[in-house]
Amino acid sequence: MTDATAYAQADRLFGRKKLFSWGLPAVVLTYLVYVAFAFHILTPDMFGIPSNIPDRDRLKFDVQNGRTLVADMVSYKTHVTRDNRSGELGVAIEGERKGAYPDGIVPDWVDAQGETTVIDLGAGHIVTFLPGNALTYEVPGYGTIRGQIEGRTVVTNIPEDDVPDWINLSSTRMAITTDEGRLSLTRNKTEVFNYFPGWELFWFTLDSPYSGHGVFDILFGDQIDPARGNIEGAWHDFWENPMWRHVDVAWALFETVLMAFLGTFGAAIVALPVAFLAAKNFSPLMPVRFALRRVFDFLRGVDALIWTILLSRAFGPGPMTGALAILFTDTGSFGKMFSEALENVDQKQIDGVVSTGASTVQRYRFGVIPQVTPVLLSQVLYFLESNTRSATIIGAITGGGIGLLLTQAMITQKDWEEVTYYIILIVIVVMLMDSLSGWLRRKLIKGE
Amino acid sequence: MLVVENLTKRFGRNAAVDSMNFSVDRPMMLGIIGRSGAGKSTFLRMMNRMTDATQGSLTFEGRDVLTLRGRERRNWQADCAMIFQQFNLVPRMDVVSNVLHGTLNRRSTFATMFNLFPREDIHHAIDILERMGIAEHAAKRAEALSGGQQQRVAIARALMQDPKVILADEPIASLDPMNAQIVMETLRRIHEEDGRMVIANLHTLDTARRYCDRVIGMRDGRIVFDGTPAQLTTGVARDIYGADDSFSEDATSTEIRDAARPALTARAAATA
Amino acid sequence: MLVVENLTKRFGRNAAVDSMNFSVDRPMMLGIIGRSGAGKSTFLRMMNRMTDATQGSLTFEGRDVLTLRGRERRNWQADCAMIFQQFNLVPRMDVVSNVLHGTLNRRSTFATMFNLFPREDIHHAIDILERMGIAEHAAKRAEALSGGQQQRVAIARALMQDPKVILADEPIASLDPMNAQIVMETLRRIHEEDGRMVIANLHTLDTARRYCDRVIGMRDGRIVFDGTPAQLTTGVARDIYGADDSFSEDATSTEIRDAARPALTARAAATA
Amino acid sequence: QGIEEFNIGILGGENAQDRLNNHGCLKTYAEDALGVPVKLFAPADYNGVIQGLLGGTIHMAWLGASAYAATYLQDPEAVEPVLVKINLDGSYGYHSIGFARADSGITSLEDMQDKVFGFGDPNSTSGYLIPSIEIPMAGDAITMEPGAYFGDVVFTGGHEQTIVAVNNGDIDAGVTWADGQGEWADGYNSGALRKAVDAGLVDMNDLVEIWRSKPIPEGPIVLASALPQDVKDKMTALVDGMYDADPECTYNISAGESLGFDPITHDAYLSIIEARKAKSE
Amino acid sequence: MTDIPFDARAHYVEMTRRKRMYGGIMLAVFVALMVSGFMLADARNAGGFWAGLPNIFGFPADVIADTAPKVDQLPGHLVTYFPALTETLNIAAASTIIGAALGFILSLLSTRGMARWPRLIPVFRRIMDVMRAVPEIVIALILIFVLGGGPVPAMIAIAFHTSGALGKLFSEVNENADLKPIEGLASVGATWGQRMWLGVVPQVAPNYFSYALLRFEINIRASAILGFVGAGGIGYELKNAMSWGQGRFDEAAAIFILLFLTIVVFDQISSHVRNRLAHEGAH
Ligand SMILES: Nc1ncnc2c1ncn2[C@@H]1O[C@H](COP(=O)(O)OP(=O)(O)OP(=O)(O)O)[C@@H](O)[C@H]1O
Ligand SMILES: Nc1ncnc2c1ncn2[C@@H]1O[C@H](COP(=O)(O)OP(=O)(O)OP(=O)(O)O)[C@@H](O)[C@H]1O
Ligand SMILES: [Mg+2]
Ligand SMILES: [Mg+2]
Repeated sequence: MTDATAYAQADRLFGRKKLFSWGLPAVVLTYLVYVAFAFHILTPDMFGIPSNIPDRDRLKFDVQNGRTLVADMVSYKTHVTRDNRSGELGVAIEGERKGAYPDGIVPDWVDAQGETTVIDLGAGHIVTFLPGNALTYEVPGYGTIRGQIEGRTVVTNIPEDDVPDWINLSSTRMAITTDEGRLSLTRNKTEVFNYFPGWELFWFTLDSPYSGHGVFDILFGDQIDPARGNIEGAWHDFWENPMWRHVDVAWALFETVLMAFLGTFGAAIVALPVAFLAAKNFSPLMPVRFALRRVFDFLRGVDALIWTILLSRAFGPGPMTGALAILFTDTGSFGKMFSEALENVDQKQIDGVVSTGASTVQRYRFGVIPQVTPVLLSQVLYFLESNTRSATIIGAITGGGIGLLLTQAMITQKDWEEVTYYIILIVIVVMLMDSLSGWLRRKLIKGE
Repeated sequence: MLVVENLTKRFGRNAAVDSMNFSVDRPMMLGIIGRSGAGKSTFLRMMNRMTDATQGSLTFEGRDVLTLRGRERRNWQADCAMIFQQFNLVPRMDVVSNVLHGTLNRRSTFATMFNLFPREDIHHAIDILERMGIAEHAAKRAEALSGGQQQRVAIARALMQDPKVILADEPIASLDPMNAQIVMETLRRIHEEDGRMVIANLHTLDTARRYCDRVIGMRDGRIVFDGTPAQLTTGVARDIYGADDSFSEDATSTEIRDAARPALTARAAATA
Repeated sequence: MLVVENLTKRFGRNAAVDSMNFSVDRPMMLGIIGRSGAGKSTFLRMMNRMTDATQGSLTFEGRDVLTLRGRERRNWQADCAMIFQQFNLVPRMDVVSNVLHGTLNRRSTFATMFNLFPREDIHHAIDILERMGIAEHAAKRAEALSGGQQQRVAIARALMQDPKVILADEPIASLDPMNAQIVMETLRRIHEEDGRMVIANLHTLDTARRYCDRVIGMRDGRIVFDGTPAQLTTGVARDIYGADDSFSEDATSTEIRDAARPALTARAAATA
Repeated sequence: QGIEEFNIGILGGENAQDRLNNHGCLKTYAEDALGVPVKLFAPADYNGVIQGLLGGTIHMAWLGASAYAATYLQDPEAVEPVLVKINLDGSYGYHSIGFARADSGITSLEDMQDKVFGFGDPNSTSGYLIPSIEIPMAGDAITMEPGAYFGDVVFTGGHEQTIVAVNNGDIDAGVTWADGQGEWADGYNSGALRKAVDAGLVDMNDLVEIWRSKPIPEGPIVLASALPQDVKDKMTALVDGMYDADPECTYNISAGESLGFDPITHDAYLSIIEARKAKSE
Repeated sequence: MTDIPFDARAHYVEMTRRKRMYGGIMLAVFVALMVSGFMLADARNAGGFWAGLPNIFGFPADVIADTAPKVDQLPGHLVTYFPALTETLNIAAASTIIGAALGFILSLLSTRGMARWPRLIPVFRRIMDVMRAVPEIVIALILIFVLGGGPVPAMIAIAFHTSGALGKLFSEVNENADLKPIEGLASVGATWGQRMWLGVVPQVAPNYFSYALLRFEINIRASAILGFVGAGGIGYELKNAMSWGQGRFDEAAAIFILLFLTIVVFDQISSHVRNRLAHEGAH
């Protein structure tokens, strides 16, 4: 070969390579730019080209919402409410009935004396409920705000032309939001929210005798509730905690895992024999094989989502429906994967068994099963792990499991600490299933 | 005791084995040589009934092998053990189980389904492994053994069948010279000690010469040589392999000639 | 030009290289011999700065090699090319690209990611391949080449670096005798024609004797011999290898002595 | 013949856990009355309950009027309405309320031209059916075709999502339900707005009412027609008498203050059924 | 053989006995779990399994009954919902690309022999585990709260999960990659980026591509499902049509056909391409 031809050949080679190494990223980048425009992450007017994309379609980043969300995930609020018609005062955690302080008992930052109630929000913020549906709020660095209901309207001492942005004022309502808490005044009620960090009442609600006792107290201290042993009673009050419903959450979590387990293994059991009929080298009849392949495609193509809806008519809401939806889809996936694995079996081993005079069944048992088992098993275990995650979503549709609790809590958007709790539980369970399937894989496939 | 008449196998229009005729009157060690595609494997597979013949007949001790069906055919397969170039063991199963597969024909399908082999079979299997010199690997998975050891497991499986004939399809082609020697010697010993007939496809002349009582040479599906090892001259070999004058036996030799002067692997030195 | 002082490398409590001291005053071909685990590779890796030394110093042309950091260290690596026993090429890439990797240090990361090698580099790479006698394989994937060819690609990559020193870690250990000879001769030629220093770890005495100007023998991390090939007697060799009287050089010889009597690879015949 | 179990479906509006929680008392009463296990189900949306009723797997539910119509239209034999909730003022109706952000300047449907309008769940009466019929009657130009009068018309999925979406500015206006009594500033006495205010999700000062429907009949409690008559009778009597027997439980299952439940028949929903049928054409 | 007398028979018999026992116990436990799990799920479901079985075609029958008379409108519906399908596909494709890129970096950072900061390998592994464990729906719903509705939250959510999932698969591929080329590049003074790009990528690219394709297939479904719970695209349309029920089942059928065909088409294309890659990678 002459130098010149060798050079030319190498130049051509690198020309091609250069084209490829620029071309591929360029194609991908172009696509991503297209998507950015399609999703309105980028808009023409960012580049000075006028466009009529409405504001609502633009991507926005609402920091305030994000902050509220994060704050709500790790804190709780206690409501102090006065009914402006009856004058009754109530204190309740998260404003819920089951978080209400028993009559006559108030937290130490609330001082109720007759018709006057002094609420110390901390850092010098003090709210005082006065008789006659009036109140004052001392805001350090601003002054004392007064408010009162007169007839149908709210009257305050805030200058109308200079309302700070942390006060939201109308003739029927005054709302003040500070770092220490929130206050709202309407004709019907006066309400103060005081924020505290933590997940309150996670262990016991206020009506439980164990509320406020530490672990040490309960385990080794004196008997708290005369009717019950400490551990038994504390467990019962914790487990049946009406605010957090640990027992229901545990059941929901269990239902989710159950759906994944039944669906995955059920599908594997159904798919295995059928896969033999769909594998080129085992199927006696081509039409059968073709038909089965299409059935698998159908089962998989319909997707668990749609199966869930279709099956909920026949089986109603609950974990069985979810399990069946997973079973249907995965029968499709497994059917395809198993039959592919069967098509890739090593004929040598089968020949070896056949040559000894083994019957057909023995041939499958010793020639085929041992070599496909590890492949199938590892696929099944991999699906088990990912189905645990899918089961949360399926549960959210069919009405079962932790997925329903989670999505409902998210959609109503107020119980973010519960959302956090569920997310943590789901993540833990999925990670456990991941390790479990990894452990089983090593144990069963690599052999002890 | 073995009579092959007019045996033919066609794949489509191509005859892999073309009217083969020969007979054998006593258990012996029979070598079949021929280049790749000559039809050696096809013949063995027909004899073991893993492949159906297109025409002709094959009779063994009066049994018309090619017409056997179902149960009878499987019984014949049990009588006629097969050893493969690639060992064809079940790699993920332990060595003893692999050997026990030799009894599948005798045991009920149901019992074997659950890997329930009788204890005396297990002991017998281990005895055979001992005879093969690999009893200490009994509990290992087959895939954990070296090639030579695996081939000995395959022979053990064959012996477990207690067969009348052992068919060996290039049993040493994937082994190094040392292992090849061990395996061939084992086969010879089985033939001599147990009096079983052994038919081995071989791809090297010197092996055939050294271990066989009779050699059949095939080319393009036909028998082109049938005689004693002594009659197998280089000229005949050129005929069988269709080679020209540059053909030298050394190029395919795998024999270990002398401990002091180790094997000359011409190929290793020649490739650049 | 190269001064090694007190160089030590400890892995845990075990000293792989133990206060090595020597100096070299002119570019030469230096062989390092010693049995497995003697610390040969560790020394080369320290010199190339792929492994950090535990203590001691290594100075090359006044540059204190062991204290270089970041960019400077990579520059040194570019000056000090390395050739490996297993070639360490990128197997799925073509030969020219592999050779061009020798210029990585000179080019920006970004440019190399998009295969933007300057045309003169490409042509230079082809020239080097031609010098190595493998220009016709330029467009093939590295994995498609034989071992000897791959090692020549690795040398080409080293030359592409235009290094002051070439370190070769058992460059012929995975090659057959024929290729081994070609590779060693290539290294020698590079040393003689370009005047580059070559330091080669070798595991066979006769190779060291034949190609090197100076030989260092190591044992357990220490230098136990430092002299000319002529001083390397069988007695000295026994010292280095810690062998007893049964030691015979033939056992490790890879030399091709005579075309008519091809290489004796004792190992191939001895392994069972 | 008897029954082996009794399944109650509960519609959305609160998170699933609270829903199950609030109906715990009903479950206990029903188990006592029927002598069979009673199970509560809280599917994710209206359709989940409708499918359960159609398939016969859910035996009792408190539906919205439109959801009842949907059930009836798909299978007239599936369920029969038995009871309806009575408001504190003795009526059994509520309103669909259209609302927008106060700072958007929108005060009526006229201002909504080319803006985005949001419904809740397609099976909701106040969140879709009634507004989708009554709003076009409010002006000649107004239609519900996306892009015709309104810039776009979307489904948010439920009342809570609508409120949050309007408050966040994702949509310009939406509809939800309220009893229409009491103060706007409180989010009225009951309804989705009130719950959002109580939860601290929105400040009513930030929102304005832009439209209100005619009164919508409260949805019925339905029982599966296939149930044995005595089961139907027992359950009807149980819920009917709940207000006197256990006001606390009544509060829980009717999601707020009420005067309990009174009997009702299919005829009360004829107009809603007609409306829904018209929408389906 | 060893000098120590060694009874192969007893040893083997003992071993098989033990294996058989473990096997039996495993099987029994598995069967017990399946049966009791089935019964439990049956008991906790609204409708029983056996009672529901005959009704399994109830819903499809309704859909068909409703669609049959309006079959002529189907093509129109297909056109109407095509943009929604495009959005779903865009979400899936963009999130696969972004997720694969992130997963690639994470996998390099968490593979021994390649990691930039070897000490942080366990940290990156944990990060990937968590990313994999969080269901997409969670992230999507949270992001909807911050970013507003639309496709972006869904895309980010799926990309997040994808990078964890692909990161793990990629790092398994990396583990099987040959480290010698990387050493070779290190010896010429290449930077970390050059070592990874030139030394690792050529070895692993076909496997990466095959996994990414598989993931794309999965992400199409994920993106449809997210639409179902409020993130736009074809899932949103399907939910609305399905919920309304009778009267709009023809639309539901059209969407269903679109979704089904898409999934099947991409499934077939991807398994075809993956098969080819697997064969190419073999030699
Ligand atoms: N299943 C089959 N289908 C089609 N042709 C086949 C089949 N098996 C073998 N053949 C053909 O039959 C001929 C003989 O093959 P056979 O395997 O018997 O040769 P062989 O002598 O064993 O060669 P080798 O040394 O390569 O094993 C060959 O041309 C082969 O291609
Ligand atoms: N990364 C490492 N960690 C721990 N010990 C190591 C490491 N690398 C080398 N060693 C030890 O250092 C000693 C010297 O190793 P080195 O590889 O330098 O020997 P060598 O002379 O090159 O031997 P060989 O001929 O086997 O390549 C050996 O005992 C080896 O086990
Ligand atoms: Mg053959
Ligand atoms: Mg070394």
